[in-house]
This record gives sequence, structure tokens and C-alpha cells, in this order.
Amino acid sequence: MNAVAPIAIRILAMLGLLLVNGVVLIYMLRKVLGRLHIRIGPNRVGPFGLLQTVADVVKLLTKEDLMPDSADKWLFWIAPFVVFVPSFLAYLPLAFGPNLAVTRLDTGLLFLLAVLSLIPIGVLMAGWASNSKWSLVGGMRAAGQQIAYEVPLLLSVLGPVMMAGSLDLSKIIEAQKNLWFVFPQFIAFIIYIIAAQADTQQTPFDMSEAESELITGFANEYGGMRFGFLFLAEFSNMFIVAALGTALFFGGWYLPFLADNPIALSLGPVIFIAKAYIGIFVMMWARGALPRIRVDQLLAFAWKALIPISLSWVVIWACIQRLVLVR
Amino acid sequence: MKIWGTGILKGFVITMRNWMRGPMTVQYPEQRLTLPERARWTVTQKFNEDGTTKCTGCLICEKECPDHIIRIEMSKLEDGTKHIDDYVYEVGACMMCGLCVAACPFDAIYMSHEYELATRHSADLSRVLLHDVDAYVKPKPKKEDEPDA
Amino acid sequence: MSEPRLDVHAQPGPCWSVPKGLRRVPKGLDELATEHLVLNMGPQHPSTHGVLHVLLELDGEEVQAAEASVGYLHRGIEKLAESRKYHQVGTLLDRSDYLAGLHTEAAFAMATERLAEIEVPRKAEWIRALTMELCRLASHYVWAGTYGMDAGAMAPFLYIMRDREMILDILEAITGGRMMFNYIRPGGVFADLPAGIDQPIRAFLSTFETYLAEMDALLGGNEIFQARMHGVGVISRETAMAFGLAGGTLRASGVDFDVRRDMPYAAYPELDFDVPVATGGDCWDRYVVRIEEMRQAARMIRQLVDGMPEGDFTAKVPKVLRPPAGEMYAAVESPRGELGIHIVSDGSATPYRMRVRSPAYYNLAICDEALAGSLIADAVVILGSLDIVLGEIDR
Amino acid sequence: MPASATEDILRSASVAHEAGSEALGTVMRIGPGDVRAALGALAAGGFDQLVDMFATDTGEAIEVTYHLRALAKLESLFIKTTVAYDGAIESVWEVYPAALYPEREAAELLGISFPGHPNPKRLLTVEGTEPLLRKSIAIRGPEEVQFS
Repeated sequence: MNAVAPIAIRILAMLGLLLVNGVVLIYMLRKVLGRLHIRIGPNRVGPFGLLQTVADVVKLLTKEDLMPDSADKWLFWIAPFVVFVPSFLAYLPLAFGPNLAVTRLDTGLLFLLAVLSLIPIGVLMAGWASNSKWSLVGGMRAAGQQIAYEVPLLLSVLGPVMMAGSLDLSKIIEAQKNLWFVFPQFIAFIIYIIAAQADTQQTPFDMSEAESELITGFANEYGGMRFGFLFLAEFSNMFIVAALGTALFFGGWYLPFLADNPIALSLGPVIFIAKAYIGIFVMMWARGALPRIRVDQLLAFAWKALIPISLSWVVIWACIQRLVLVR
Repeated sequence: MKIWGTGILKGFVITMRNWMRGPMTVQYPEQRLTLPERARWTVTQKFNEDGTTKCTGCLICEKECPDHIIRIEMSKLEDGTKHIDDYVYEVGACMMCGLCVAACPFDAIYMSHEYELATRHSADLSRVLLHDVDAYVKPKPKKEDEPDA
Repeated sequence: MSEPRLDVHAQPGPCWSVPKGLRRVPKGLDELATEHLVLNMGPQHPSTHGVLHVLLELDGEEVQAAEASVGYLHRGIEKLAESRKYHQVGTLLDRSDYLAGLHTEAAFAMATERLAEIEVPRKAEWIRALTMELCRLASHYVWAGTYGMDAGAMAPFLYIMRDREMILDILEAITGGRMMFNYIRPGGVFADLPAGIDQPIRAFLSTFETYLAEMDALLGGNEIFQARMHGVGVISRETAMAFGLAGGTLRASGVDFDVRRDMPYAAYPELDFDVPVATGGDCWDRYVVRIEEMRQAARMIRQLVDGMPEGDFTAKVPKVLRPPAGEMYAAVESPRGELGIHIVSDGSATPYRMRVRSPAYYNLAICDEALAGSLIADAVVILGSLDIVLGEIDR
Repeated sequence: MPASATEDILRSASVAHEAGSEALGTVMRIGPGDVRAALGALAAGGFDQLVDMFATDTGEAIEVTYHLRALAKLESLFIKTTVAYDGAIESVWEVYPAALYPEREAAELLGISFPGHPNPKRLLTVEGTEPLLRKSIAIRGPEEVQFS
């Protein structure tokens, strides 16, 4: 009993973080996009529209739970959870501070990427089960896209892993105490942001949603809280890739030049989350600024450009590390 | 295929520049735009200084309206002058073209700037602009002014 | 082998031939025998610009055949015009092409004037040209914004709406309406320019270049957008001519024809402007041509404001116009191309028959031809590049 | 003189025609059976654009107008033909694909037919609608307009 309690508390804290993230990110997305679009964004519900997301959640919860007549009932019912659960599991190995993680896994990074790659199954399920042509096309796109971009995503994280010599996210962060990996691993970082954007279906790679083509694609037939789960998973994925980027390239909870400062260290989680939010802001900024790429160009870009580059970077860095750095 | 070039970065700069310019929203119920003088909204009656109608009941506006939304119900008084029972204006079907105002030879109607036209009851979409009044008789041809009935 | 299910070109005549301008015999072999999917795009789809309904026959993501189904906005404008007096028809025509009502009004007014032999004062012609060019800018703004949205970029739409708002304010001050103008009447215009209107126009022109350049950089300067546009939806010169395309869509295919220059009307003979022409005929060329048209429109507005003559704003026109029996065709260059009004008069106070030759109607007819062989994402972009307004297509 | 050149084209295609110069421009009247042949010859003879095609109910019959243009010379030509109510004119879509839509529209709005059209569906109205542009179909008048 005593052994279970702290773990339960940690898991609940993660769930809380996920939900809070969802609420905050939706508000932030609306405000950021609003300002980029020279609008104001939500400002009616509560002060500065802060309660807008809460109102939306209430709206989604009270909506009728509709299911299309011809839908595959079982798959339709389970698909949002298949999307949502992996994105929650991906929070578990994240290290927010020294010794502050739900669970410390030696293969944390591998675990995280593995559960993230489960998401396309849920998306495909949602697209197929809806029995709508639009959803089907959206689901197929999502599957093809995520399979294509898993590869460069995995290859791009190998650079930091090689430098840190570990797959444990805490160890990777600790290895960046003096030098953030973004500087030596700049090419890997560029590949990472592209692949991460694509993997989480963010603009300019929001193929499966494609507002102007497929009208939210795989989520087409969903309403109420089921749609809420799909939506929440999307925002939680955004946070995960931003947090992962922070951990891999931007030194996690360390501030530059203040790595040994005890105050800065005690603020570790705050610094970590703030860095992740900066990353999310850039993702939202891209959403406001860029048009969408076409699906065949997207796949061609992954297979013809991104994967060869990332593969050669892995080889190059391995050589550099073996021959130059480690004697 | 030329991709990932400077154009994308420039897009980021431009969107941020527009953020700095600030929102262009006019928050409607609190802030309002001023309408130019010629803006055309609902048809409204004009009145003389003494409060009597300027409408002579000539029916030109009724004939002129392309959508047939103006209906004037009139009766003749004993002395031969006209009496307007009802001047009905279907604001819900009005397209604010201004043809009736342009056609009115007596300057009795104008296009007002009343633009908040949503109502809760469909009956409000039909307005009675004049009810049970004597039609205006121009002082020039006849010198006598009708006393109110 | 599965047959295309749509009967777009399903009836090979006894003497089957591929007509001039068609790329291919519209039946292909599908040796993989994959099942085709018929997708209903619209009438409530964000990228069909209104209530267009396009049937797409898909093989995977590739469009095999397409058929536009229109008529959801059919209001019978041509029939209604037969019951209206000549000065009342303008209210209908505003609603035909609701993004550029002034152009349709002007075409009708010109046809009526030529039929009734009314001499239009010079100032009226200049006011017409000024308001029409402003209206063209407003319409092109909507096109550019929605084109960006079709490609997935949201921001240019809102930036362009800010600029369009300035034009609509100017037009409202001049005509009294923001979109339903009812301003250009047979004989001239309804009212003179309000005093001091040149100030807001000049204020608009002073920011026009900056904002348009920004918008252009955001869309046309973006590599993703370029990759989406180049080589997509190519319409050859022959196809464009055969389908009677008009406006920017025609000029992007290399046909140098502009009603303003070649069949002059209003104040255009006195103005100095260029007609942009491109030769590629793809979505990118249509984009470039229209952006350049916007610059030319601003150039013309500058000349029109500077050189606005004095005089009457309308000719003496009888209250009820009864043109002599006969027929007349008058065309203007609307933002979408050659917009013609063909009036048949029998000498009475109402037109006997009025026909709107709407450019978007002819531009849309090519979608069966242009969409086949593209991807869904391309189909959306091609439809956007044709610049269709459903009010004008359905009438 | 351009009108005579046009007449030559029609004559060489052995199309009986009646040339006229109205306020509208050059107008050629031909028989309904000759439309396909005449337009085919004119398209080969330089009239490369079908600007518009529409039909009118004249009270006795349906008059169909083809508005052609030779873009190089900016020369307009109106080909008119008359066809009985519910009559038929051969489709010209193989000469001018631009006629695909207007033919469908004229067919449904005036109740004529265009044999040879590849997709003779209705364009604007739904199945069962009367031919609206015929003069016998009345427009709702002010007496019939009832609000509220």
C-alpha cells in the first residue's frame, strides 16, 4: 500500500498536468493565433477570456454523444482512448527536474517514442470506424505521414543520445549542464523540429486534419467529449514534443551560466516547462504563418530528404565522436 | 523542389510584425463604427415641424419597390382628401436598395441608420410606419390645412 | 478493370473525337482494379467558396473524374429581371456577383444606355471606373485571402480583410452600401462623389503597397506555397479558349485579352494601365496575374482620383425608361473576367429577356477538365485559383 | 468587309443563312439543323471563342443565340436560330466545349433539348421544375406576395 501511494500520486499529478496543459494550451493557441491574425482572441468569458476553455469543456461534456448509424461501433467508441492513452503514457518518463519524474526508466526515450508511435493506430481506427470518406482519407494520410516521420524523428534523437551515452532523459539533461546539445547537434535539432511537427500533425503538416481539404479529417464524425479527447491528445502531443525537444537540445531544467546556482536548480521544473512553452509558442507561430504542404510532397520530403540527411548525420556524428572527441 | 528557404522565415517575421501592429477588431456592442452619411438601412418616415406626416399617399413608393414590401392602405375622406390607415413596411424583406426614397417626390421617407434589426418575434419584422393619419396635402395647391381627425 | 462511375463524358457519340482543348479521352484503364471512391465535396465545404458541390471520383487521393454540380443559389435573376423596370434591375444584379456588384450593374447600365442611345457624362464614366476599380480590389482581396486559406494559410486572409475593410468603407461612403451598391444606374451614377472622398482613398493607397507586398511575401514568397502552386492545374491556351474562360484565368494561360483595353468602356481609354499576361496556365500564374492586376488597379485608382473631372454625374434619363425594341450586348471586365449583359428589349418598360454572361460560370465549366488527374489538395487549390463566385454562376 | 468573309465561310459550309446588321452587330440567322455545321465551319474559320450561348422565348418559338468572337480581330458574331418549343438542336460541345454548361441551362430553363450532349443533366434546377424562362410561366406579382 505504501509503495503504491507515491506512484499513484505521481500518476495523478501527471494526469493533472496533462489536463491543465490542455486547458492552457487551447487558450494560448487562441490568443496567439488571434494576435498573429490581428484579432483579439477570446476575451468575453472571464477576465481576458481566461475561462473560455473551461466553458468549452463544459460545452463538450454536455453535448449529446452521437454515433453515426453506419459506424463501426466498437472501434468508434475506443478510438479516442487509443489516441489519448499513449499521449498520456508519454508523460511518464519525462523528467521535469533533478529526480522529478513519474518513473525513471533507463530506456525512457525509447519508451516515449514507442508509445508516441501508437497514436497513428488510434487515428486510423477513428478514420476507419467513422465510415465517412473524409475521415477515411484523413486517417490514411495520418498513418502514412506518421510512419514516414517516425524514422527521421528517431534518427534525429540519436545524436544527443550518443553525446549523453544514455537513453534516460534525466541523464541526457544532466549531460547538458555545461553545453546545450543544440549547438553541436544543430542539424539534428532542425530535423527534430520538422519531424516532430509532422509527427504531431501540426501546421504545415496537418495533413490528417487539413481544414480546407478534409475538414478535420479523421475527427470529422466525432462530437462531444469524444472529440474533446482527440483534441486534448493533440495538445498533449504538442507539449510532449516540445518537452522532449527541451530535454534533448535545450538542457532541460538548466539555465545557461547558472547551472550550479541552487535557486535556479530549485526552480528546475518551472524552467523546464517554460522552455517547453516557448517551443510550443514557436509551433503555434508556425501555424499562424505557414500554408500547408501537399501530402505527396510531404512524404517525398520525408523519404527523399529528411531520412537520408538524418541517417548521414548519425554516421557523421558517430565518426566525430569516436575519432575526435573520445580518444 | 526548393523548400525550407528564406520565404518561410520571412513569413514568421511578417506575422510577428502584424502582431506588433495590434488587433484591428472593433468590439461591437461597446465600440461602434460611424456610418457614412449615405449608408442605407431601414426606411423611416420624415415629419413636418408640427409633427404631421409628410406622406401624401401618392403610392409611388409602393409601386417602385422591387420587392413589393411597402403597402399603404388608404381611405378617402368625405372632403376628397386621403386618409392613411396603415403604412406597412416589411423590414424583414427589405433589401435597403433606396429606390423608394429616390422615387418619393415629397421627401417623406429617408434611409435611416438603424442597423440593429434582429428581433425575437417574426411579427416585429413588419412595421407600421404610419397609422390612422391624414395624408399630407401640400400647402401650395390647397391653402387649407387638414385638422387632425 | 473498373469503369469511372461518373458520367461526366460517359456518352461516346457515333463519331467520337477528342474535342479541341481536351487533354485526353476521358476513360482510362485502371489495371490495378482498385475501387474508386465517389466523394461529395460540398455544398458545405469550406473550400468550395459558397455552395458549390463537386463530385470527385477518387482513386486513393487522386481525382479520376470531377463534376461540378451547381444551382444551390439559383434565384432566377434572369427571369425576375423580366418583370422589373430598367432602373430596378440593378438591385438584382448586385446579388448576382456579390463580390463585385458594381461591375454587373455597370454592364447592365451600359447595355441599356447603348440600346436607348443615352450619352453618359464624362464625370459619370470616371466615377464608374473609380468605383469599379475599388470594387475589383475588394474582390481580388477576397480571392487572395481565400486562396491562401485553400492552401492552408490563415493569416493572409485576415490581413487582407483589414485592407478590404478600408475599401468597403470608401465604397459605403460613395454608394451607401458595402456590398449591395445599387449605385450605377442607366444614364450615369446615382449620386455624385461625396466631398472629401479623395482623402480616405489616398490614405488607403498610401498603405496599399506595403500591405500587398506583405501579403505577397507571406503567400507567394513562401516556398511551401510555391511548391503547392507550380505546375498544378495547368490549363493550356487551347483549352482556355475552347472553354471560353475569362479574366485572370484566361490571361494566365497566355491569351492577351482584357475587355478594359480591347473593348473600351467608361474611363478606361483615358487611363494608363498594363494587362498582365502569363504563359504557364498553372495555379501559380493565375496567382501572379491577379496580384499584378491588383497593383494595376491601384495605379488606375491613383489616376482616377487625381484626374476626376467636373460635371454632371448623370444624364437626363426619363423616370420610366423605355428603350426601343432591339438587342444589345455590353461587356465589362469584372474581377473574374468578361462579364456581359445581353438585353432583348421589346420597347416596353421592362427587359424582354436579360442574359448574364457570367465569367465564373464559364470558368467553372473547366473544372471537370482541370481537376482530373490532380490530388484532393490540388483540387481545392485549382478551384480556388479559378476565382468562382457562386452567386454569379447560379444567378 | 468582315461580314462578307463570314458569309463566305457559311456559304462554303453550304449553310443557308440570312445576314443582317443590327445595333447588336453582325447577326446571322440560320436554320436549327445547320447549327453544328455552321459553328464547326466558323470555328475553323477563326472564330475561336464562344462568348455566350443562350435562348429566348419569343412568344412563338425559342430563339437560340450563339455569341462568337474572333479574338485576334476582336470581331463579334451572333448566330441566331429558331427552334420550336420542345424542339432539338444538335449540341456544339465538340466544337466549343464552352457550350457544355449553357446548353444544359437552356435545355432546362426553356424546355429544348441538345442531342449529343455528353452530360444532359439539369444544371441549375431540380428534377420536375417547369421551364422557368418561358413566357408562359408567370412571375409572382405584387398581389401574390404575402408577408407575415
